[in-house]
Amino acid sequence: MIVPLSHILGFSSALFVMGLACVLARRDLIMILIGIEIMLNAVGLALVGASAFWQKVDGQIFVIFLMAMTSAEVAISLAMVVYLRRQKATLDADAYDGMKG
Amino acid sequence: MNPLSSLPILSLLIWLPLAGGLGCLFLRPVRHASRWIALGTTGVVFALTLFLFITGSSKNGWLFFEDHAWISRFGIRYTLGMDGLSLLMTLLTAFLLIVAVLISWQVSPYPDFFFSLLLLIECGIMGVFLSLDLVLFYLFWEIMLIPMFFLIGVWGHARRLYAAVKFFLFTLAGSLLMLLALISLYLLHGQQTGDYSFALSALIHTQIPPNLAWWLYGSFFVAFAVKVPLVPVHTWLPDAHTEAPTAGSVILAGILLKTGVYGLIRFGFPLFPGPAHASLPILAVLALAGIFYAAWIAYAQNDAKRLIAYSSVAHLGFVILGLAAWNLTALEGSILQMVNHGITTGALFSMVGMIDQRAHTREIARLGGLWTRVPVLGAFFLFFSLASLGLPGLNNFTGEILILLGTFTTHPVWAALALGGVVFAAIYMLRLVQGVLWGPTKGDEPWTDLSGREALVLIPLAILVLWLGLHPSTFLEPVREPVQLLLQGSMFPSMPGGMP
Amino acid sequence: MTDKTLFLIPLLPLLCGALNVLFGMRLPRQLSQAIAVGGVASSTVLTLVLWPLSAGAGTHVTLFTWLDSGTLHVPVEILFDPLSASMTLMVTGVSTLIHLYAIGYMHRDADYARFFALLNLFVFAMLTIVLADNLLLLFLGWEGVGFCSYALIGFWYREEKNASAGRKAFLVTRVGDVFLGIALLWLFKLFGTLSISGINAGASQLAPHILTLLVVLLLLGACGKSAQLPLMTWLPDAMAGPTPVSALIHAATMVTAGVYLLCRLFPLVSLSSTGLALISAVGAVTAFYAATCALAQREIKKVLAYSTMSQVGYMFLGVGTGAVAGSMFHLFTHAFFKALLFMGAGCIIHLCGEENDIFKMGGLRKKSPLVFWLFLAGALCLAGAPLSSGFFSKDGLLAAAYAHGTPFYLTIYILGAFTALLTAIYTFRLLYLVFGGTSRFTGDLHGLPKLMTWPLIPLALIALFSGVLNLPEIFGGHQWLDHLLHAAGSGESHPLSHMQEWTLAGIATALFAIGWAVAHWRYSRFTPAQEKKAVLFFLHGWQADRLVHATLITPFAFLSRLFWQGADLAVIDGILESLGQGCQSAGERLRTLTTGRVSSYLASLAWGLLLFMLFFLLQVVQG
Amino acid sequence: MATILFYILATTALAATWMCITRRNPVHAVLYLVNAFFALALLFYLLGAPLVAAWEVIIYAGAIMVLFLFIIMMLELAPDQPVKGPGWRRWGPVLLLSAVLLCSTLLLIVADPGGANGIPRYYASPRTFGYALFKEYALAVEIVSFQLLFAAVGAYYVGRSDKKVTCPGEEVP
Repeated sequence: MIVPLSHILGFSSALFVMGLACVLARRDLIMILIGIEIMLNAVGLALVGASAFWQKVDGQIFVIFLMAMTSAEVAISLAMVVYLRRQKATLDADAYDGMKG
Repeated sequence: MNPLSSLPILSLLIWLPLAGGLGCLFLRPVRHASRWIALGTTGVVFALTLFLFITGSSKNGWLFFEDHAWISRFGIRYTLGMDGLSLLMTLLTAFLLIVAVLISWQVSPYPDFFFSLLLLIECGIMGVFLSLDLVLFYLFWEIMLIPMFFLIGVWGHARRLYAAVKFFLFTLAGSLLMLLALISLYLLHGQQTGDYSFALSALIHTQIPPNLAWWLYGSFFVAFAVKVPLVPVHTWLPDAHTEAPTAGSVILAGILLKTGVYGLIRFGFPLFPGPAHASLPILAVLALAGIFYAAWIAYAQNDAKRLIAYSSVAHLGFVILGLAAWNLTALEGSILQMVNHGITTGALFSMVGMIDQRAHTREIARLGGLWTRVPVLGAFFLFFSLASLGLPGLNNFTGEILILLGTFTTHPVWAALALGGVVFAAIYMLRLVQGVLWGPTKGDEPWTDLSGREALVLIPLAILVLWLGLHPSTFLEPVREPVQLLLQGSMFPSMPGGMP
Repeated sequence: MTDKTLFLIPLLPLLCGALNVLFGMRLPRQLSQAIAVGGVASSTVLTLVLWPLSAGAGTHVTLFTWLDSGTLHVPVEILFDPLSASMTLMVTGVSTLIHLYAIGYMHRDADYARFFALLNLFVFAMLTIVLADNLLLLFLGWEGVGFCSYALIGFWYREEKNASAGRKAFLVTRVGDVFLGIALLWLFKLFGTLSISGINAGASQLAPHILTLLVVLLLLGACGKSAQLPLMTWLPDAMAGPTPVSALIHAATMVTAGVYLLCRLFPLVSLSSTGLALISAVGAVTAFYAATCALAQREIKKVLAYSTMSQVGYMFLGVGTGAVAGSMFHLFTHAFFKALLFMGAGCIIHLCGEENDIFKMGGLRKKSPLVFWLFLAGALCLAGAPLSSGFFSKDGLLAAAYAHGTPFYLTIYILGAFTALLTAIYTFRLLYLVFGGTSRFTGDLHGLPKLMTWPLIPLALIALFSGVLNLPEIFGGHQWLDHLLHAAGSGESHPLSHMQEWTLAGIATALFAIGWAVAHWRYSRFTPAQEKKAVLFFLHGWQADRLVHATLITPFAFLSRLFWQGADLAVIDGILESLGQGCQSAGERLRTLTTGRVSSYLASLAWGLLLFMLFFLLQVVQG
Repeated sequence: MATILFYILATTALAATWMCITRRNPVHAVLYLVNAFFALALLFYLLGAPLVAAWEVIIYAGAIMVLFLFIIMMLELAPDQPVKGPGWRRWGPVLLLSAVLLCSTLLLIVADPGGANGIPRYYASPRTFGYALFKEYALAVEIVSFQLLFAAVGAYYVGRSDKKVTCPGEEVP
């Protein structure tokens, strides 16, 4: 036994909020993606902590799935970044408002 | 014993048109295959119903009955049943569908889609007239709607999209209310008895709190009232009828409007006897309003089709009045009048279509003097117009007089007022006749008089007009027992095969 | 020969009419005409052959059940009793002559098949009215004649005016039909049957106020068909039709259907004294009204139309006094002489090359003496010249009114007598203007086909001498018709002394003489008079048309537009469309929420997350 | 010892993440993030998840972040001279929101009494892990593998250079 669960969760939520702040504040598509990665990792940390807390392996397995999904997401989103960069010369997220109602 | 009793004949009536419709689509490459398939299918269906009518019209109870489990998890069953009323309605449907196919013989573009849609409509209408399970009924009720939407929207006249959307929204709004009501009825019945079922025979025994009964009945009523249509939810009708292709108008006026009345008789009244009876005076007021209001508006119309469309509202007012009078004679009159109206208005719409084909206009002011150019067509037009305005000896009179006689015995004032509507009918119909047939001939290019195919459509209709006018008993006897049962408040005679 | 043969009487014309409808245009003209005349003539013969069946209470035959529902049971049944038999004979007989005349009249019209088909159908419908023992069947005939009249008035449909006249006739009579229909519904409710014999038999059990209301309804129905006030405006316009039509429908048969209806239901009608008084009042006022109008008319057929209205008024007057046989007597004589007059008028119009205006005629006596004598025979009957049939029949009705002795009926008598004077005046005015003096006609006289004159000769004889049918005793007659129709019912009889009868006859003769004298003084020499306001007033039928137009038609058309454009399109569709617009504009406004920018979506996502968090926090704080 | 290590690593990860999200140059940000991921991997190991720790290094730090770097470099996203980052107008509300979120989350965590308990020592051997993954979650594995396949196809489809599209800043061969 090393630390209380609340410390792990607190640390994880701090990470998550930082990722969220990054996503919200930055307009660069790359930075938004990086923010998302941070958030996902924060969640992974919480899952591993919970796994240890409950003495069960399932939380860790969830992290594996999380990683797999992340890699899929990153693959697609980076391809999108390349594609978007070709469409317009900028990666400013606000420049892409083609879905404006 | 009926040799057909081993066949699932009711299912056949419903699914045969669907099969024909698919056939039309699959045989697209074959030139003109679709119209022959459509004619063949409707012909077979008509022959079937005619056979049933001849063999079964004198029997009592359910002439045919089918019941299978369908979605047992929700208590939904595939229950079909045919009594005298359904029999008469299916006969009318099958007959008018042949008319619809024949008058759209040279339809373009996409004849295969057109005919398959027509057959799909027949499938839906047959289903509506035969289902005894509320979900099944609702399903067919919506099936009717969609092909009609496309018929109007694709093959219609100038403002077809507006009319199609209007038609669709009106009917859908009503039927969604009905869906809500039937689901809550289902839940209520399930809570009371533990038997979750959509079967009509089960649901009529539900004990509904009076307040809720009014709401549920109201929802059903709105759905049916839109279809009938009653004033003031009738405004989809003139647009839809006017913009629809001829076959569409014939089916709309001839059959679809009757599904509303049929729904009231088959579902509305038996399910909610309390509010239904309490609402009879309201029904009568709406009916009278329809008779006068629509007739009044019909007089102002310039488009022949629109005039006939408004006349439909007025005629259906008579039907509803007979319902509101709630006695044997009036109800029989109502049912007879449904058939009558189907035939007369169907014929009139067909004839306006024929005139439109020749004159390329339906505007009364631009027509005129047709008797000189096409006397045979003119004679038919005059004949059906007279039938429509209720000349004794022709069909509409028998229905109207039964309704009026029945109504007068219980509600003299309603009947007397409605009789005044007869003058209105004469006013607008004679205006139409004068505008189309009499007066100087406009334009001088020669027209061909009635073709063989057109005569084939009109002659049976004319014979029916006379038959219904002179010997309506043929068509009244099958409905006597259902009407009596309805009046007694018991809906179901003994059912072969038993009910779930 | 069974009793069912009776059905052939109406069905033969129907069959022949149907033949002409279906194949008329493909048949040679002669065959088509032969079918038409044959149908009617064979009916006449059949009526004569079957006459014995009408003896006593008559023969009642049922063919099949028309309508059957609940307590309602409507068989197709006819009653061949003296009343209907005599009427049938008159209808078929006059129709046969008119059909023959029509062959001559229509000899140049290409649309003969339609004409004869409709004429035959009309005879069928009229015979249905006459023979029906069931009110619904009677109603079938009633509407049937209405339709045939409509189609025949507008026979020359290429002119909008003719078609409109037909439409007007149909609609105005249909207003009356509505009242008849209400009476019919009510009778069914009261008696549970629509059989005329049944209703007549049970009528005495009804409460007086119901009876009176029923009689009023029946009267209004009869007024529509018989062009009595207030539903009379259609008859003058109906003259737009071919002359045989005017002779058959608008003089001899259809317009008298109302009288016949009241006579048929007389056992019921007679039970309400208020109703009877109303009937005679309507009759007398119409008679007077129409006579004044006839005085000012310029078109020959319109003079005759108004005189028909006036004479039918006499018949109503007679029914109201309870003199059924008298009314029927006048109905018959009138049918004969008015048909004669109309056909004569047809000859005159034909002679003058379709000229209708009597101011442009004159001097025809020398040019066509045969027509003159024929027309004169009819005119004498109409004017009530002593010893002519019209004299006896009209006098009988006035005597019946006089015999009642009450002030009300005396007023009726005086009005009737004054109308008789007017009748003599306008009849001789017509005679003088058409036949007297010198010809004001410009153009050549046309020849007459033989068929247009010789059917008139027997008719003229019948018209002049049909008085013997019901010759009063003071003239040595036996009142044959009175005895024949005794079974049809009659009101309380008020026998007059012979002295009184002679006095009344004398008054009638004097009125005839005065009328002739006035007409002679005014019209024996034609002077084109300037159109005075009063003359115009009478010419336009007391401006009744204008009144109807202003009070009914204009508001109707206005409301029609209002309901359509105002209520239907503007209000109902407007509400629904604004509902749709509301949805659309709400969507427009909501649309701005989707900025299309990722950052704003993410921000809203974060705010949503915050909300969730706060919600959980709240739960923690509370729990 | 492990406890102290945890706090040290946590602080490192937080600091690295902070540096990462405030960098203007994406290359720097990615490098800082790699740093944070290493710290996280160690944390995973401490919490008894050696396999996850290994994959954190291999997949995240090794593969994904390198991919980021490649893309950044390929698109020449790293600015030559320092560019202006988002100003306070943008950071302000974000910081406020983040603070509130963080505070409320922490409050929630503190409010739960179960969280105060320490975590018992735990070690998931690769064998246990493998059994659980391929037995209990076999279906999920299949689904995820499909997803990866779709992602690969999708990435190929999106990323392929369409000759019709004129690409600013890129030469079309």
